[in-house]
Amino acid sequence: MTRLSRRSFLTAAGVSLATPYIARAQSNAPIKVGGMLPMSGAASIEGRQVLLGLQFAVEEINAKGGLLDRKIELVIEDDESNSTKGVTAVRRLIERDKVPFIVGTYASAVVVAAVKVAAEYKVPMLSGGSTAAAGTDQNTPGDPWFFRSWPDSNKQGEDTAKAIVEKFKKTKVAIIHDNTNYGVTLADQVTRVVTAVGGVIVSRDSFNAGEQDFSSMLTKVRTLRPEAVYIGGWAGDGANIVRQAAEIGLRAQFVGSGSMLSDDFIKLAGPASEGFAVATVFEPSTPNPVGRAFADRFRARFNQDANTFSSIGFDSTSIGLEAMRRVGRPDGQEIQKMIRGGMKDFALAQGPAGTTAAFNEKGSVDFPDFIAVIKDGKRRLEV
Amino acid sequence: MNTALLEARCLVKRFGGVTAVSGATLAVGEGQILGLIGPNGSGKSTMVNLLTGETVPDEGEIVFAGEVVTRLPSYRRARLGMARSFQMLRLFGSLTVEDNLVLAGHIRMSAGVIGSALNSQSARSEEAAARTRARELLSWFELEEFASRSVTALSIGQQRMVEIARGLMSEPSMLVLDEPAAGLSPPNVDRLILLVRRLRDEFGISILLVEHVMRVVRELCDQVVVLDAGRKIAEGTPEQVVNDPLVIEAYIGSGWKRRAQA
Amino acid sequence: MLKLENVVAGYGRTRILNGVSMNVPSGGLVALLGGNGTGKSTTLKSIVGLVAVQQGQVELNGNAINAVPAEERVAHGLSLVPQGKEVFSAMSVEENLLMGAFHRRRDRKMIAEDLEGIYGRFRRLKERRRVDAGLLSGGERQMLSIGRSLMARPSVLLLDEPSAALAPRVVEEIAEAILNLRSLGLTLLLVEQNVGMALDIADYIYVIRGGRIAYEREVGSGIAMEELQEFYLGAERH
Amino acid sequence: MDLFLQYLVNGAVTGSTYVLVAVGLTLIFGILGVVNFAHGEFYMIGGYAGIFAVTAMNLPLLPAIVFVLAVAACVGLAAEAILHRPMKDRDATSSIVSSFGLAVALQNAALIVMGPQPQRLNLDASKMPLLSELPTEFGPVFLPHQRMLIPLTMVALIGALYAVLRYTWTGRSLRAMAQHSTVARLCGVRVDRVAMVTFATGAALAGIAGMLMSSVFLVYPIVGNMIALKAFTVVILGGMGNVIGAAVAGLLLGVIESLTSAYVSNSTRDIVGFVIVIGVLLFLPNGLFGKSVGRS
Amino acid sequence: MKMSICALPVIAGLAIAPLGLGGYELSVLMTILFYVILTLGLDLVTGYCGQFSFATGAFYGIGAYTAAIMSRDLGTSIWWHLPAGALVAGSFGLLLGIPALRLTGHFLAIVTIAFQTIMYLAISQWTSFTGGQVGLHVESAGKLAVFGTTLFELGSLRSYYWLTLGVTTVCVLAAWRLVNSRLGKEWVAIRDDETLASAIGLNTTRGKLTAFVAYAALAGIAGVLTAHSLRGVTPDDFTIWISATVVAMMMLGGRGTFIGPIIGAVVLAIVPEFLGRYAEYKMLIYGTILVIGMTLVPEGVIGRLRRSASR
Repeated sequence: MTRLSRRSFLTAAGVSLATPYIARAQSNAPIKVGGMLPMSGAASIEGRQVLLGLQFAVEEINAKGGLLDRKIELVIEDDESNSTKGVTAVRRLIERDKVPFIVGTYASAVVVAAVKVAAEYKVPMLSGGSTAAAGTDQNTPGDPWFFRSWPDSNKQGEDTAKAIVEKFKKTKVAIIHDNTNYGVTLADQVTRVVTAVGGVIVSRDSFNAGEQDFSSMLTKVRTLRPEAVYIGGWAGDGANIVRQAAEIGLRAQFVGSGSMLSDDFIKLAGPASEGFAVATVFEPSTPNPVGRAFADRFRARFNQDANTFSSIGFDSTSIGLEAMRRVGRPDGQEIQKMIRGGMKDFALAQGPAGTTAAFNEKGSVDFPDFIAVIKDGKRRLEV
Repeated sequence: MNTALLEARCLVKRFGGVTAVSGATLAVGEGQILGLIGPNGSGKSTMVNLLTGETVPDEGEIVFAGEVVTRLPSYRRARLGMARSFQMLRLFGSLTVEDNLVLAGHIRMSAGVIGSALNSQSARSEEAAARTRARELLSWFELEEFASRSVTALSIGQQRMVEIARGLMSEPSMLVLDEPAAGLSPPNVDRLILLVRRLRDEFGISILLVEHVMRVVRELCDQVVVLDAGRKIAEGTPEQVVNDPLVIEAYIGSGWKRRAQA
Repeated sequence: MLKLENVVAGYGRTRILNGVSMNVPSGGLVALLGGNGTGKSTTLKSIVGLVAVQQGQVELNGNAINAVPAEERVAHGLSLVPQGKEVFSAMSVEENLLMGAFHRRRDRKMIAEDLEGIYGRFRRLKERRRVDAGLLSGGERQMLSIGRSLMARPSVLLLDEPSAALAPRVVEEIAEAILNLRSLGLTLLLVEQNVGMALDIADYIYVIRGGRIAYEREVGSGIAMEELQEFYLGAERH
Repeated sequence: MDLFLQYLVNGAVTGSTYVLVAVGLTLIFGILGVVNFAHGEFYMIGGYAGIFAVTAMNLPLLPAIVFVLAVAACVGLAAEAILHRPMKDRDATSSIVSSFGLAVALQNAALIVMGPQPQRLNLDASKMPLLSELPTEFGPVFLPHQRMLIPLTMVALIGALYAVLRYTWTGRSLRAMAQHSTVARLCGVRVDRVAMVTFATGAALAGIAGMLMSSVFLVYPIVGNMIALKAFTVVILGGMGNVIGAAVAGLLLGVIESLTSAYVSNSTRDIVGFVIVIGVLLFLPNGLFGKSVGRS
Repeated sequence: MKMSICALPVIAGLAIAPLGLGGYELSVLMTILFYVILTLGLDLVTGYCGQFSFATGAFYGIGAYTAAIMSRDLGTSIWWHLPAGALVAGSFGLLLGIPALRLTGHFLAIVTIAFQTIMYLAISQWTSFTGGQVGLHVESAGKLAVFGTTLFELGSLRSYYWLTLGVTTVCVLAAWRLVNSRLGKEWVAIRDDETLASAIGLNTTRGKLTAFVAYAALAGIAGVLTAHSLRGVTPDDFTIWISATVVAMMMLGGRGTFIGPIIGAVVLAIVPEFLGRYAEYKMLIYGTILVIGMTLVPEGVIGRLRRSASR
């Protein structure tokens, strides 16, 4: 349907520049909601996992008979982690598909570009995985158009730093982070909190995402004898570092960023991942009953465990749909107002028991991250 | 010979361990046609490259039009009035005959490239003047009908003529012709001889002629310099050098009399 | 043995040979003479297949070989000693010689024998067998180049200006070596600018000019100096 | 001082990969004059082929290596048919654009087939016969078996390549072609056959490097980008077409990067090579070791 | 002349397009226009002057970041950014042109790839200056006012589209002028035969440098336009994939022709919109186009048509 109309547009534009007439949606036609995620390129692995959460939320609603007496139809656009593409995709979703809200996207840089456009059209966006503080920091306080139903990277860094010092009782910390904004903000936050509670940062090194050989950097870190090593960056690089550190005999408590939650990390790092700790908002074994129920239903439907990415996609979509139900019509502006203040009673799958969609004025939900530790090749939550 | 327009003194050029030119000296006077000949590998090509500025000599000095040009790049020498043709035909294959000529006229234009890009009045009139001159030269060479054709559509002989016409575009005081008769049919060689002579007579240009076809050398050159193994072994009128035993030996080897007359 | 019939050849649109006809009889030593740029080297290149023959025919032992690729002509018995004493300069003398036998590389025993044969013929190459060919003197290189061609066990050997840019004493040595090759029963085609040397050793000469054979004569049949001088220096015939 | 030695050894390990990739690249350039921008993809394909051989086919190490060699050599032959054969009579720039296109196509094909997630080859070197008996500590220097495998393989393969080039007919014909293609043809060497051997060899070396490195590091679709750029750096430093130069320059670049990472800052290690290469191209176009071998 | 007659209805059609089209369609059209500028620029340096460059993405990014950083630090508007972007990118073009004076073919290609990589690493790592991976925010383009009368608000998509169309038209005209001027002819001369160009007195140093500067400046302008259109910049929009895409566009259309690369840009920029869920094959298709194109039609589609027409 969407592809067909797109094609007819281009033909029309090429031949006569006539405006293609689009029939107004009839009252019993499905309500379209937007999803924008990286479906190709390097981030598509995460994008596809988030997508499962989106699809699951929509499926469940439709199974209950839909919303406002209409079915929900999910329209997905691929942003390729590219801002130009992302902006075009947002315009397409809003103009052609008239979506009242968009769940997306994963790359924070694309979020920053896309939200500006969405806000102009008065259509709110709910994060599809973007955790960097930059996404919510650009919101006008009190009137956010980008919502993230979990804490930003600053909070994640802070929680991780607290865990290092208070839970693991390590005070000599080495930091290794990639040069992405995500890695840098996490490193900054860990540095700030660790020093604030009396710890020492013995070294801070950065690397380019995708770099392969860390041996010399780790050799140098080893001589500083840190008690804990914090790694901020993507899962592949983190696994590489943890494994290479084990090879050269660098023994310490390794702690990583939330992105290293994936099972791929355990697979890539191998036995070296034992004892590795990471801050997280969701695990299938979560003590949060809402989250646990979601994990069970998800498992029954897809025959695989839900993970952080699917829970994020699920929560963002559920919030959008519930806000639309409460508003009573697919109106972006009204939905934004509802999400902003009217959802404080809506329970989330993420976070500790009792976490609700209580967005702060910047558009973020605050709750303490869990700390998960890898034992016997499985993540275990330690609350 | 009156004053020399081009003078090369004691040029030496080595490539790795091989000395291609060792201590060669020559002078081309105003309005003179000087022939440069020598057997294969005698250093003629290197000599031409040194004189036109494609390579820089290891030793020696080159003076052209009263300036020391030993280390000047070739485009600077072209601006001082030196134009050349190439042994292997060289033309801009993707341009028309006329554009090939007009390009060579660029160095005589005063409007800068910016003016040209902005299409200023002076640039336009200069461009028009260059096109007129190009057409004139082409008609001089009886090639005007080909002006807007691609150079690749021309025969070898015609391309040779375009090359020489291109040389004249920049109003040079000196023309270096590197084997202009190579690949030409005998009637075309006759035409070439006539043309080069007229060039000198009508334009008053000095010519350095590197040539294998001895007929061309004998008919055109006032003076001939013979190179062998990078050295000058003889200099004089064509008649003199052709009968010089050193030259004969360089060309056809020693001991030939013994067997041939036996 | 080797026969050219009206061969027309050149590079792209530039024609160098305008119909060359020659005959090199079996066991003969024929010299092809001519000034610069007359088409001598192109003739050799069209024989070995480095230049495509546009018209006419190159025949070896009565068979047309126009369509045989250059790489395979050596196996047909044609070997060229190229101009400029070309050797594989970063390979040892012995490796250079072995490369000559590349087309019959399975023939190990014969190759070893032939190698000794070459060393016997050119003593200096034996002394320097492990030296990189790039370090040889001009004369030694020329010998190596000839030796490499002999390793191919050719029936027709083509030599492109073997005397160029060599000292007169070395030229004599090379001339001697070429004469000795006749004892192997080889058919030889020698391209030369050095008329003296050619007349000293060849039985028959061709003179090429403007891509055509302009003169041919048996050596010893009274070749006049003036005739030859004209081809080289353009002296008018009186 | 002890640390310095460790850094040198670390550098030599990465440098060994650069050598394996760069030697093939320089061979292809030296002999055929083709600048192969798709060389990094041979490395990538070698990595995936290794994972396939070990994980899906359950092959032991040596057969797995043979499998990777075969796959990479086939890819090399295909690349020759695309990048060299149709371009023989054109100027060098055609193969530049074409190989650039091939690199883009292969990377994206891998992205679609293998997915973007990094993968690792589970190859436990400490359980290998012979290798496992070697010590891992050499005075102050520590070198785990997994890493030791890389320089050892490099030395073995480059040694084998050297022996082949030196003592076999095929090897001699390759060198002859690089030094003087016309004379080589006159000796009966076939250009098309040499081209196939060259591409297959170059690809096989890069493929093996990819396989070994994906047991130490990771393999992902665009992994070849950086490794190809490093290999180009090495080829230019060593002199285009110079095999020995590439071997020395490869180790050198590995060590320079290691020392940069240790003593300057880790994030500049990738830039340092490029800066050197631009400098070398501007001031020493024949590479650090003078004359370039084999271009005639 | 013929060219401008053909171009007029196209430009007129594009100018009235916003009256009938929505934001998405305009976004697509704008993307096409950006690629037209980029491809045309590359054609100047590679197609006309014969110097290979795989660094288009870098110059594109330099232009975009010039706009973003000026907007952040100086609070200037797009009217300042356009010339500044051209100037800054042009200066970097001059810098990259210097190696081109000594290197040709593959060496130059490698240097441009190294340059592209270094620029990308620098942009994505110099977080304090460039904002790192998340990039920078760019203020909306402002308004165009004459004598205090606001003609249009550039913040609106439609006005911005007109601005983009106007700037693109100016760029195309400038490029057309350049290739038909003395300088353009000198570029072709350098491409055909550099030795000969020098022998007839052309300053090939100046020729190559100007080609690089013109190329980089055009890419810089495209960068400024993109930055304002996205109202932000991020490093990942200026990767080597952009360079690859632009090379493919130029090669497909026909390097060294004027209209060819424009057509190549239009076609390859529109194709992904049709690919729908097959969009992930986009780069695979571009790569394959480069390989097949170089093998079968090395002179590009328009180049081939022109050649067979001239026969």
